[in-house]
Amino acid sequence: MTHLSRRSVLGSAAAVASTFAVVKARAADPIKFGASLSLTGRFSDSAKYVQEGYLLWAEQVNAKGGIKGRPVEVVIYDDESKPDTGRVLAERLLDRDNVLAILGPYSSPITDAMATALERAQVPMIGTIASDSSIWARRRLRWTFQGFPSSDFDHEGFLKVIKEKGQGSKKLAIIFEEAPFSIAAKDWALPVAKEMGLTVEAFGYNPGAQDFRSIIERMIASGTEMVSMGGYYQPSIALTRQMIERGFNPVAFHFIQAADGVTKEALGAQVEGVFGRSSWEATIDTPANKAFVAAYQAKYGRIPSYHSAAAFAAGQAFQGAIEEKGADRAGIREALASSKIETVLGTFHTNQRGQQDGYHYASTQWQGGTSYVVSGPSARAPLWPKPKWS
Amino acid sequence: MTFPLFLQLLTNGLVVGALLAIVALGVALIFGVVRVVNFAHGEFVTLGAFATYLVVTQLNISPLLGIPLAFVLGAAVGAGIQAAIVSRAAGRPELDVLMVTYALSIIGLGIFSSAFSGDFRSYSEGPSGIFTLGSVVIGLRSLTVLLVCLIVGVGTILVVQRTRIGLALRALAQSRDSAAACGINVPAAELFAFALAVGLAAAAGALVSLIGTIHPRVGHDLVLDAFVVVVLGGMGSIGGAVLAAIAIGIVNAFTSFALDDSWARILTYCLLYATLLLRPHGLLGRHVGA
Amino acid sequence: MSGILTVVDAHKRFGGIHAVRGVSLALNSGELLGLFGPNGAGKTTLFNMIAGLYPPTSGRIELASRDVTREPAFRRARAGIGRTFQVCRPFRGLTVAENVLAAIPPGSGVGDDRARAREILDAVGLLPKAEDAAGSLTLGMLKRLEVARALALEPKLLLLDEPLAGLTASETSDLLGFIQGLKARASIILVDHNVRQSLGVCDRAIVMDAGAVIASGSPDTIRRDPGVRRAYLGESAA
Amino acid sequence: MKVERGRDLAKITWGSLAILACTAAMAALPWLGVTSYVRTLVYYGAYFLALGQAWNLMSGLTGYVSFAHGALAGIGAYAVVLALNADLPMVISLLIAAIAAGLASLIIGVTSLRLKGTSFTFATLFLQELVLLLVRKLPFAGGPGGIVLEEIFPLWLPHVLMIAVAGGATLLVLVFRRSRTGLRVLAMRDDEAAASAIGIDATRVKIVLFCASAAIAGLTGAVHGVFASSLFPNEVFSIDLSIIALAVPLIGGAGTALGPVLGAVIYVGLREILQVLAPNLHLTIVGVVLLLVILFMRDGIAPALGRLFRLKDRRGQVPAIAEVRA
Repeated sequence: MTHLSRRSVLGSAAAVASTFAVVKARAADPIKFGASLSLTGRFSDSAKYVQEGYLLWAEQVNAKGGIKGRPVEVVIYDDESKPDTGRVLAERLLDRDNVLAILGPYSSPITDAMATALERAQVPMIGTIASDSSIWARRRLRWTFQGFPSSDFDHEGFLKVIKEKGQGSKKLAIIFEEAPFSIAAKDWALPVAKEMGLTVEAFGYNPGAQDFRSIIERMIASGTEMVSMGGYYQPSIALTRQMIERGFNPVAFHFIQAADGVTKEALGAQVEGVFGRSSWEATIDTPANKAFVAAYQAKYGRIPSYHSAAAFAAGQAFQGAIEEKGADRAGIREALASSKIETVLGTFHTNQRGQQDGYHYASTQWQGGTSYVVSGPSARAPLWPKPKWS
Repeated sequence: MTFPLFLQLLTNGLVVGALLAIVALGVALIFGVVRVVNFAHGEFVTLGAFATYLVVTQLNISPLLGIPLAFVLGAAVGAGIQAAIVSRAAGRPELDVLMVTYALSIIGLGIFSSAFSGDFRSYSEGPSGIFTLGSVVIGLRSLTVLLVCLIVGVGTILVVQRTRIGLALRALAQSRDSAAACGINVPAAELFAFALAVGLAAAAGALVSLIGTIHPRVGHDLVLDAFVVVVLGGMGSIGGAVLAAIAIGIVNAFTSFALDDSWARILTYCLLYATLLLRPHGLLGRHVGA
Repeated sequence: MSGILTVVDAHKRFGGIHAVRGVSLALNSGELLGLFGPNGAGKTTLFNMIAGLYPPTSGRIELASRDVTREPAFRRARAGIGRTFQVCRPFRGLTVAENVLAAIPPGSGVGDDRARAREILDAVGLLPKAEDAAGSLTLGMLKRLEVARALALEPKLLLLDEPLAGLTASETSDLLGFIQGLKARASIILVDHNVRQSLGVCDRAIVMDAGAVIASGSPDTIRRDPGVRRAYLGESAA
Repeated sequence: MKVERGRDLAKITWGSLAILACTAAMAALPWLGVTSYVRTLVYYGAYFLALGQAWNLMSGLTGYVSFAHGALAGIGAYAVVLALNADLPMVISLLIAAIAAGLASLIIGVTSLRLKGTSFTFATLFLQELVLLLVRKLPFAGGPGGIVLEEIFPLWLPHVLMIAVAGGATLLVLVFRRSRTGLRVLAMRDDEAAASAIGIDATRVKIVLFCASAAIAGLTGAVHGVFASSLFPNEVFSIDLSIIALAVPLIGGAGTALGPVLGAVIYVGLREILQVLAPNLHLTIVGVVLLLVILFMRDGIAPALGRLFRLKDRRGQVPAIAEVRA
């Protein structure tokens, strides 16, 4: 359990590095990118991984001579996980730091808040960790693009596994948080599941909920066989623990955050057989991805999380756009809106609303203490049914 | 609804209610005796949760031992804060005292956020397994929480109702001037009440860490419910707060089952406003003069 | 002369209001001192300074030759100053017995303390009400309860703040008799805004007006004092 | 007495003129060629000031602490976006927002203002949570996904509006606290029983004040809704805004007209500086500043400065009633 000390040491190291990158601004007319990240507050932990990804990307680009011969610089501020601060920082990055484009913040509400300012100023942004595609559904954003697999497809991988492996299990429960991304994912999954011939029930819960016991009783009462939880990490863990405590053993259990390494710490041996979904895996066998993982490990001494990979990919997408259309905002926008750009997450491509449709989630499952990809070619066979809680 | 289901929901609600009761008991104690709405109470819950997390993961100590450790730590920190900060605002207008604990809450939240980041933590050490009684299933962790809450809660109520110190606290809650005139050491009694209440909060934090996840806002979220319960129980009434906590825990288990937890909360708040309007001294309270 | 209480040149200012202007007094053991004056004369302020609710702005207060000027109220109570309040402040939510018990210094054991509380309640005639909630008592009983609470401290000095206010005629004479009986247990200062009512039971009296002492001496001296008459005539004219 | 009134009148007049001049200057910023970063800072300063003054009008003057001003502003924001999306004109929409927040405040006011300050504080604390839960359940309010303003207005519009609201609220507090009713309210804060004795219907005064204060909060939230143009319930109804609403006047000087102005400047400045120097400690430091001000300056920085520079005025004043009671 070195989790804590390791994390905090690295956190401060990253903070130093970001200051350094600002100070080190080279004379040779750098291309400046700005980012507002939630280094404190609710999202601080994951935001630090994003920061690491941005910094690594800038370092790598500069080591190879920059983009079209110009070095890259990333200016990062802390938005304290607050959208209002994000708005001020957007202006600060544009005005004081003269950045060319914005690398996205951590959470969806802050992405949305900054997007409003950027629509006015006509500055491109990639929503790095913005899996929540409702930001683009609720209004037309011309300058902000989704740089992460869309949350609409959160349950997709699990449904595919059921289709292949279901073996007659019919009763599915989808649990969703009363938050836009989770509702959208549920709304996407319900008709698909019905078409598969499943009986589906959906249970909503209040954001911040700790107590899922009543939902569990309802699932037991209605004879639920399979559970797919579409909420955040913390409620997912709470739900899992309460299912274990109640002795409720579904045939298959999926929660969208399950592939995170910390899940194993939280659940111990009980994690066996739990399905998850993954936007990115360190094991993906492409030269670009291998190079990224190796570089990250060399710099930070551990396997990168998907946050860092997505951050790195956002940098790559900008790089591709600039290489294609030049270092001006309108050009970048055009490239992000129409081109296909290869990144460590896959092929960056957006639909007409700016939503990501190039990246996809893979389905994962914990087997023998490791989270493996269990969908697609060359994947491991899923474990079905899930072993009972021990 | 079948009878086994009824019993199961009742048990589930009891676990949630018992934990809430321990937190609310502290809030009510501080409000009754020290006349302070302790907005920082949640941060002390968080303190207990993180302290337990640290001793469990760093020192490999059982989380069960973490509960008394958290209590002692909380009592010490509470005594320090009461002596050094809160007592300074004694006798000042309500707004000032309120803001002192509120500022403490912000400071605590800030410290936890920067020291531990927003991470959700948890540990798998400690009791695990299931206990079955007839048709009712309860996890050993939840059972632990229930038992500890019972012991701690009854213990605290006995101290307050049956001992001379408890008598001093109850007297102080009724009239400050009279208590002083009776030779009751008012600052010391307030210190004791504050330390005891914060100790309870930290112990509750240790219990939260056992059945939930640990993060900087864990206590903050819980204490809002505790405030609801304290109002429903008649502000400052310890017994009222405990009863209201258990009642709310159970009622929420059933309303969450029948509707969902959002509606359960909405109904709770509606009940709260109705109580303020119709029975400002609590659901069970009589009018108790100043 | 065995002095129980000595107050030397006590002043109290609340911001711009000079509520007590240089009052000195001395009280001997076993003495019953009356403290009279119209409303706003500074009696209660003086009282509160002696009891320790707040310190004097300047001056000195000694209890049995010990300087208690800066000591908090609870410590003075333990040192032997028992008091009642002008407006009764019982612990309403507690039982009558618990009210008294709260003031008994924690001693040999809970059982003994309870027995002692019942003894005191018996002395003030409240024993039948021992297990009732204090909030349910009548005003006359509440006054007795406050006295009982003060007696529980085994005080050297009893401060009775307008104990007669609001009582019926028969309750008044009962209580006055009772107070006279208390002289055996402690020295007493009795505050009343009505001179005539209780002057008779006093050994000595002081009359205050506008924060200062305007007369002091035996009850007879007070009765004859022209200043006192004027102050009271003024009061009744107003 | 006459002289007193005269001096008061002069103070009010000069104060009002100063406020109007500042308001005009700040409102003109979009056309003076300052960077949009500075404009944004000024906007947020005005936003926090307007909220702070709304809070000040109720809590600063009566001593009844409200935690609902963030939620009231949120109600205003929702109302204005819904109204504008229904093609109502801007002025009407803003008015609807103010009225909506005022009505919401009545729920709290009627249930808890008869009671002691603590009940009121609790009632306001829970409003936040209740409104958030309800908004997430109401389809016309967009549910958990929130709502978006269909038309994006040019930035100068919310800028000018917000500064006007902030200036107007400051002016209102300045004039009101020196009015007859205002003085009575201040007397009530110090001793409610005494104030009732001189014939103030304390409950009614408090309800009316709270309603007015809520309307200003609603208006402030509405203007910010136009500025932000995209509302998420979890963000709009978060406790953070309520904290700002009370921190700004408390740091500067609650119950005074100019204290919150200083408070807003300090708050925005502190936030910007800490952003660079100690981003991790921002929340902690705001808490510490708040704590120190309450413990050692009692009524905020502005009055403390005032005492420092005008010691003479202080002497011979009638004491605060709280002191007499102590």
